[in-house]
Amino acid sequence: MAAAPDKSSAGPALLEVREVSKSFGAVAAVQGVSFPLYAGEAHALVGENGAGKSTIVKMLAGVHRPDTGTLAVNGTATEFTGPADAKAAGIAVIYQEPTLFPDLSVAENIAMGNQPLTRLRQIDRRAMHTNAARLFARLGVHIDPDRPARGLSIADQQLVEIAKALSSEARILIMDEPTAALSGVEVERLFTVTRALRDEGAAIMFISHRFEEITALCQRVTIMRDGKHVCTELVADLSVDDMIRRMVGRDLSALFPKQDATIGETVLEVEGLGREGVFRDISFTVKAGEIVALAGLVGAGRSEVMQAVFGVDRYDTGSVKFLGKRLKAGSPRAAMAAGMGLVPEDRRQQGLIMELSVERNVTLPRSRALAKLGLLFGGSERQEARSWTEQLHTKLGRLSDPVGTLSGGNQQKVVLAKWLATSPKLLIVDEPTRGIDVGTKAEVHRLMSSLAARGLAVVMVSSELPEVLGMADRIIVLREGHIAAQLTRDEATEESVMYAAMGQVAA
Amino acid sequence: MSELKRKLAGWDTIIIALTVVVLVIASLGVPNFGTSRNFTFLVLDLMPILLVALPMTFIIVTGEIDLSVASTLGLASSIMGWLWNQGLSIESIIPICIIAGAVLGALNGFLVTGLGLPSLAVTIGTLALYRGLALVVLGDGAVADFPFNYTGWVTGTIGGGSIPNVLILIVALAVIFGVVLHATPFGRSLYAIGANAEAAHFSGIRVARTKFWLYVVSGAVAGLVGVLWTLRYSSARADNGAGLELAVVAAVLLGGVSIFGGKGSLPGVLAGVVLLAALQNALRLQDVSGQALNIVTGALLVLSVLLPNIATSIRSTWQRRRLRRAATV
Amino acid sequence: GGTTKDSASDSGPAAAQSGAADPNAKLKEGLKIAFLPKQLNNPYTDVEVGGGKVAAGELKGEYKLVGPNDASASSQVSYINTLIQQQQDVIGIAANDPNAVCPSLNQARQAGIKIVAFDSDASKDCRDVFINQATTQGIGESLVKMASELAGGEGEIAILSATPNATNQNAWIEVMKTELAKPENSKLKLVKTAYGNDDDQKSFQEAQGLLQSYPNLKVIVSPTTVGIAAASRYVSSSNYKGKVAITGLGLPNQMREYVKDGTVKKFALWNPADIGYLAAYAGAALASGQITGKEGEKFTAGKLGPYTVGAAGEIVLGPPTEFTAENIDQFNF
Amino acid sequence: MTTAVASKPKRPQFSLGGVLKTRELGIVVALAVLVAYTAISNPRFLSGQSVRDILLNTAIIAVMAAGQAVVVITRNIDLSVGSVLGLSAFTVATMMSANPGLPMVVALLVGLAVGGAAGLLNGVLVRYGRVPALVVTLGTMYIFRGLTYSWAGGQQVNADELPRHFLQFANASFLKIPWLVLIALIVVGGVSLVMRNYRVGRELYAMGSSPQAAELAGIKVSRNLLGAFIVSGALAGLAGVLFAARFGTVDAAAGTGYELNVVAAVVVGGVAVFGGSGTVWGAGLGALLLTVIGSALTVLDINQFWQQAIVGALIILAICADRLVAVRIARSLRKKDSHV
Ligand SMILES: Nc1ncnc2c1ncn2[C@@H]1O[C@H](COP(=O)(O)OP(=O)(O)OP(=O)(O)O)[C@@H](O)[C@H]1O
Ligand SMILES: Nc1ncnc2c1ncn2[C@@H]1O[C@H](COP(=O)(O)OP(=O)(O)OP(=O)(O)O)[C@@H](O)[C@H]1O
Ligand SMILES: [Mg+2]
Ligand SMILES: [Mg+2]
Repeated sequence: MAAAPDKSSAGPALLEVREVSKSFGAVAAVQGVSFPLYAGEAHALVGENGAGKSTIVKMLAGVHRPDTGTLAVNGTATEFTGPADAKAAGIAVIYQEPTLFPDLSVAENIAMGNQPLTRLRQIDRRAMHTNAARLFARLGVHIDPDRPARGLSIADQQLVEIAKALSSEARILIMDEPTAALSGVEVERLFTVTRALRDEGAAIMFISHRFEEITALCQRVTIMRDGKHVCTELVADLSVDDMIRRMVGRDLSALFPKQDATIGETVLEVEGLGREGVFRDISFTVKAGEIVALAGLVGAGRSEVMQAVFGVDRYDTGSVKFLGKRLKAGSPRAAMAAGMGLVPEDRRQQGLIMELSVERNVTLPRSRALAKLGLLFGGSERQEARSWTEQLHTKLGRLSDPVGTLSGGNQQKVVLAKWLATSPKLLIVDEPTRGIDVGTKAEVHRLMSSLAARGLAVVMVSSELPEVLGMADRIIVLREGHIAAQLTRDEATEESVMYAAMGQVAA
Repeated sequence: MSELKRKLAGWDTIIIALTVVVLVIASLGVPNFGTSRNFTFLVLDLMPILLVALPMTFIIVTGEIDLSVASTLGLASSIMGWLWNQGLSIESIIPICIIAGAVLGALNGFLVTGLGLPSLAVTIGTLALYRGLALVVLGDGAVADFPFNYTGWVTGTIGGGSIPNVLILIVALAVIFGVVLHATPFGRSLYAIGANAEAAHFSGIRVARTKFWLYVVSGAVAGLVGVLWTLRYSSARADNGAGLELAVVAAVLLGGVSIFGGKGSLPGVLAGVVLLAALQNALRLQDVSGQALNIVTGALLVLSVLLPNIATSIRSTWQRRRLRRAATV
Repeated sequence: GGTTKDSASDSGPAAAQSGAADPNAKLKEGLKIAFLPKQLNNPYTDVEVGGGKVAAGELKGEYKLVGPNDASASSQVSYINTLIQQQQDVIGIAANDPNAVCPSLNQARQAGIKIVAFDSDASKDCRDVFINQATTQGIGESLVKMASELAGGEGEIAILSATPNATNQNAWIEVMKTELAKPENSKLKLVKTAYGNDDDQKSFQEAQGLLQSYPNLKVIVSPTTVGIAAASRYVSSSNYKGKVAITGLGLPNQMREYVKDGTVKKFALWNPADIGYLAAYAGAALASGQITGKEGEKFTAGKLGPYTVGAAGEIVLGPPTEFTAENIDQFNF
Repeated sequence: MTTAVASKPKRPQFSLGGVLKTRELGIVVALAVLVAYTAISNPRFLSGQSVRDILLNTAIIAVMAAGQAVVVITRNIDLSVGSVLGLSAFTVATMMSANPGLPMVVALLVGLAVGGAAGLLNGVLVRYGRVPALVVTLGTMYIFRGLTYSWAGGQQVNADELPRHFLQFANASFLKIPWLVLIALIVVGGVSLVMRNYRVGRELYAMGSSPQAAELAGIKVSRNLLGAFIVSGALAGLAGVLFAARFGTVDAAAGTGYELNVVAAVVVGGVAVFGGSGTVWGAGLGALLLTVIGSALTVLDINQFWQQAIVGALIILAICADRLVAVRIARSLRKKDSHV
């Protein structure tokens, strides 16, 4: 880990946040926060879900205007009227949620805004293609620059976003949870590139809920709680526990509190499942009270498998048995009726309906059960929603607010609430703790294991090895769409899983 | 701002209020507007738009659209005339026409959900197709000799009083559609589909099937309206109801339904229809020319969305000002 | 069982005929006379109702003009309803559909309003009289006569009509067919009847279609002012000019150019202004009880002189005028 | 309309260039077949006069389709084009009949200006009023038409009131190509080029593909959107002038109902109504196809009553064909992926 060259802090701040505040209606998202971004330094911004990190990012990007306070670029106070201004000021941003143009090619997505031009001021397609290819090579990813962005997995989308940010050769690079969707390997590649940029004198702002990443990349950290600035310190001076304590405001119980559950009868039997071009002969079983993890590199097809099992996606061969009965293919409704639930990996597109209120989202799969004589009366839905959001300590204004106004992590909690409300026998969770802060993460893990203890069967798709190793009774490793290994809790180690996932010894 | 206040700020509420105001002013200010006979005329004039608007609201809430309704109406009318000439009994013709409408709707539904074609494009196509078929069925002729006890019923009033017979039908259907949209799981699923079809799919909602049936219903209602139209004007023609589709869409949007789906309420739509019909009726009584009516319709349509937006943006800027001031002192 | 076409009792109760006519009754003043043409913003219509306005002035009555923008069947009904509300004395209507307007017209008559159909008739049992611009027979004949002259007695001719269900056009076309069936016209061949829907562009393209499909076409007969103007314009601008003759019913002002440049040799029309004028007087006569619409009743229509109600309440304006390069400049409408 | 991923064709821009071509190729083939069949049953269909007529009839719709395509690509729609055509046509016609001395250029410029102004109004309402385009343009469709009516009233500008050179413009030609057609070609070609090869064009695609992302990417969304609507309006205005020159007789009803034809042309031409994909010249081809269908049916002497039905059926077929191609592309993509 490259320790921070402390002189940098002496140098002038490339960008300085001064006493900024921002509120949305009643919610005070950010209140009087200040911190500097120094050249040649990576600066971490940490805080619980809803602490206000993304809001700050959006102010730096010119998306939101601060209600009060100012931003200073090279010491001079400036007002961003829109993202264009921020760009002009040399700020490149990777937003928490991917922002690609699905109909345009990947290369064009990357070049958008500063496409290479021929002398006739026409766009130089060849140059554009080669630029994209070069960036991907640098990040060591394999995406065809000429394919449209539509259909990319979240992970691939995230990688394109990164390439986009790098291409603009900005002096200030702001990354809002860029690693949330990535697995170890990509994260390492991202870090190498970022370090290079930093050493070339760029200022980096990095947001993540994974402390090992922060200690690995950043020299300075700013901690936020409930929209307020807690402190800005050198990472070297703080232990992870200090950080967590300051950001949560209390001591935390351990992560991954896996309690042993009595394994019951088989709930799910998947037989030789396959889908042309995505996955093939996938067979496994899940028993009541068991937590089975699906590990593997991004793009291994884990989400596709589980989506096919749940019926939102088709499969060409094989069968799915639930509690001994064969499940109708391609029918989420049948799966739900049988007692299955799926917390999808893509919150915005698949998990939630952003325009609808929190309560409507939570009770959507349950509306039939909640109806009396086929009719729904507001009360029943609201009570249901309240009880579940409170159980998960969701930070929200009103239950009737559009769920889109919640912070990333709180949105994730709403998705969990939505599916726990259906009291399923088998719960499939795809990246359940993606973009969730440590506090919530601990809660989610405790929740999962207590549910398992009560006899719920859980399938967990996760790219976070510690989580996989900590939570799972059994680990199924996918590689390029087929099962590379099935490991019991005792056999599983970082090495054994990575080995199976990559098909060679992990360096 | 409180639950209630936010509800009050909604478009549909504004439209409802506006409608009431217009009705009051008209019946006080416009001679002959308040009369019971005029009420009958008013109801008869708004009947087709209102009935077709009910399923159209559902469809637009799911983010789709059906521009073929008016042509379906015309085709149903032609079929009615043709069958009548074949000597079938009117009692059997009416259900046949409604079913025919349903079938036409099903074709739309299949093209949209089965083949996944954009509904705007598809229904522009069927708009031409169905109108053409209407001409094929009935040609340029018009069939007129429908039995008076039916034509009379449509134009007549309950016991010769001031309440038109068709009003019963209108109210009944409006109530049914309203309850389904606003107080049933099915209604909820429509909003979900309109706001984000993929997420709805992930929540176990049968997106395609739901949309398909909406088109079937839309077609059936259009067929029914085709029958009513034919009886009202005691004239079955291929060009009946031509151009009605845009009037209906206009009324639905005026009622505060979002063209992107996921937003809107049925009371708003009803208000929208009544508002347009009442305005036109009143202005006509005042000898305002048809062209002026066009302008009013268009202006209302735009303003109904524009004004609330302006209001909210003013409110928010004002709020930001206050915050800044608060910060400086 | 059920109600079928045959078992159906015929349409509603026709309004009670107001008592016997009193030929010497004085024409009332201050009558409210409303005109409801097929559609507004159509030059022909404007000339027509213009005549009505003049007459209303002479009669010291209140003249009113209302009407839809589109010539669709049902759009006239709401206007009739409005006129009933406004308690007019006379409604002059050119029906877009003889039946669609019937129920409302009968309501109007029950409310004591006199109905004068002009230009395009409403069905007989829902209007008092019909002002016929010329006998259907007369127009049909003169159309065929002109066509035959222009074709030199033999060859292919085609008709470019208005909407497929325009009452009067279809009636004329029927007569033309019977005329063409006669031996003296045996060499004339009617190859096609096209419909321009009284829409300028559609008529224009239909004319194109005719000329492409029928290379040996000699004459296009267009019994509608919109159609004849469009056809003439197309021919005058295409290389068919001089090869194909155009005739039919047209407005001198619209046709003047094509008559001058030789595209059109001759065409016919009655004076539309007179139709409105006569309609207004007939309405006044009805409202004053001079006539009731029965055959044989007589009344005087101002400058046009005396008229007699014919069979089925028809009042015929008179024979149409033929326009040629010689006389066209004497007319301005 | 909904952006339901399920019903959204997965389709590349200019990558897989071959496949992209096939999308418009479909229309070209359809055209060829139709023309061939018609010509066989009636050779005069290919006679100079006839071809000339078809091209002349296409010109007006094609010009409007080009503008419409730009707007649709930005995930908007402009239903007011028919009324704008009417307004501009009547304005120009009255102007020319009032002072016959004016050169053609002035007429064209006035038409463009009138249309541009109308488009600007639409754009402002959509962008700054945050009113959905369909609502705005449905409203202005009524408004502009109403204005024209109340201004024109009954009066109608007849061919004999218009100056020769103005009417000549419709038929007169420049190296054998009628001006009308030439203008249409220039418009469609020019707009296509801008949309395909210039930044602003790609930005319009981006805006249609994901409005939110476009904002975040710092694209000058307001400027571009206003631009798109102004182009659509101005071209409708231009079409108005061409209309007046071609048909000589202009009344307040000119261009009524055109909006649906134009949208149909654009859709048949393979521009997705969800925005973000499709090409302008595709839309131009769509316009041509629809006109050819129209005149072919008249030439083939198909029963008057069947014609409209057939047009409708063909529109639907065209859309289905487009969809098929799209699906094929999506498949080929999936394959590519799986072997990463
Ligand atoms: N557009 C908006 N409208 C209303 N409230 C908002 C909006 N954006 C954010 N908020 C609120 O502001 C607060 C901070 O949100 P923000 O996204 O900045 O949190 P965060 O630190 O990024 O959380 P996470 O780690 O989950 O991303 C949250 O309470 C959220 O509900
Ligand atoms: N919507 C989609 N359309 C086309 N291909 C897709 C889509 N989603 C994923 N893929 C492809 O399917 C394969 C597996 O997808 P995905 O990346 O979701 O697998 P995964 O193991 O779930 O990875 P992760 O869950 O970490 O994102 C990848 O090749 C990806 O490119
Ligand atoms: Mg965030
Ligand atoms: Mg996944």
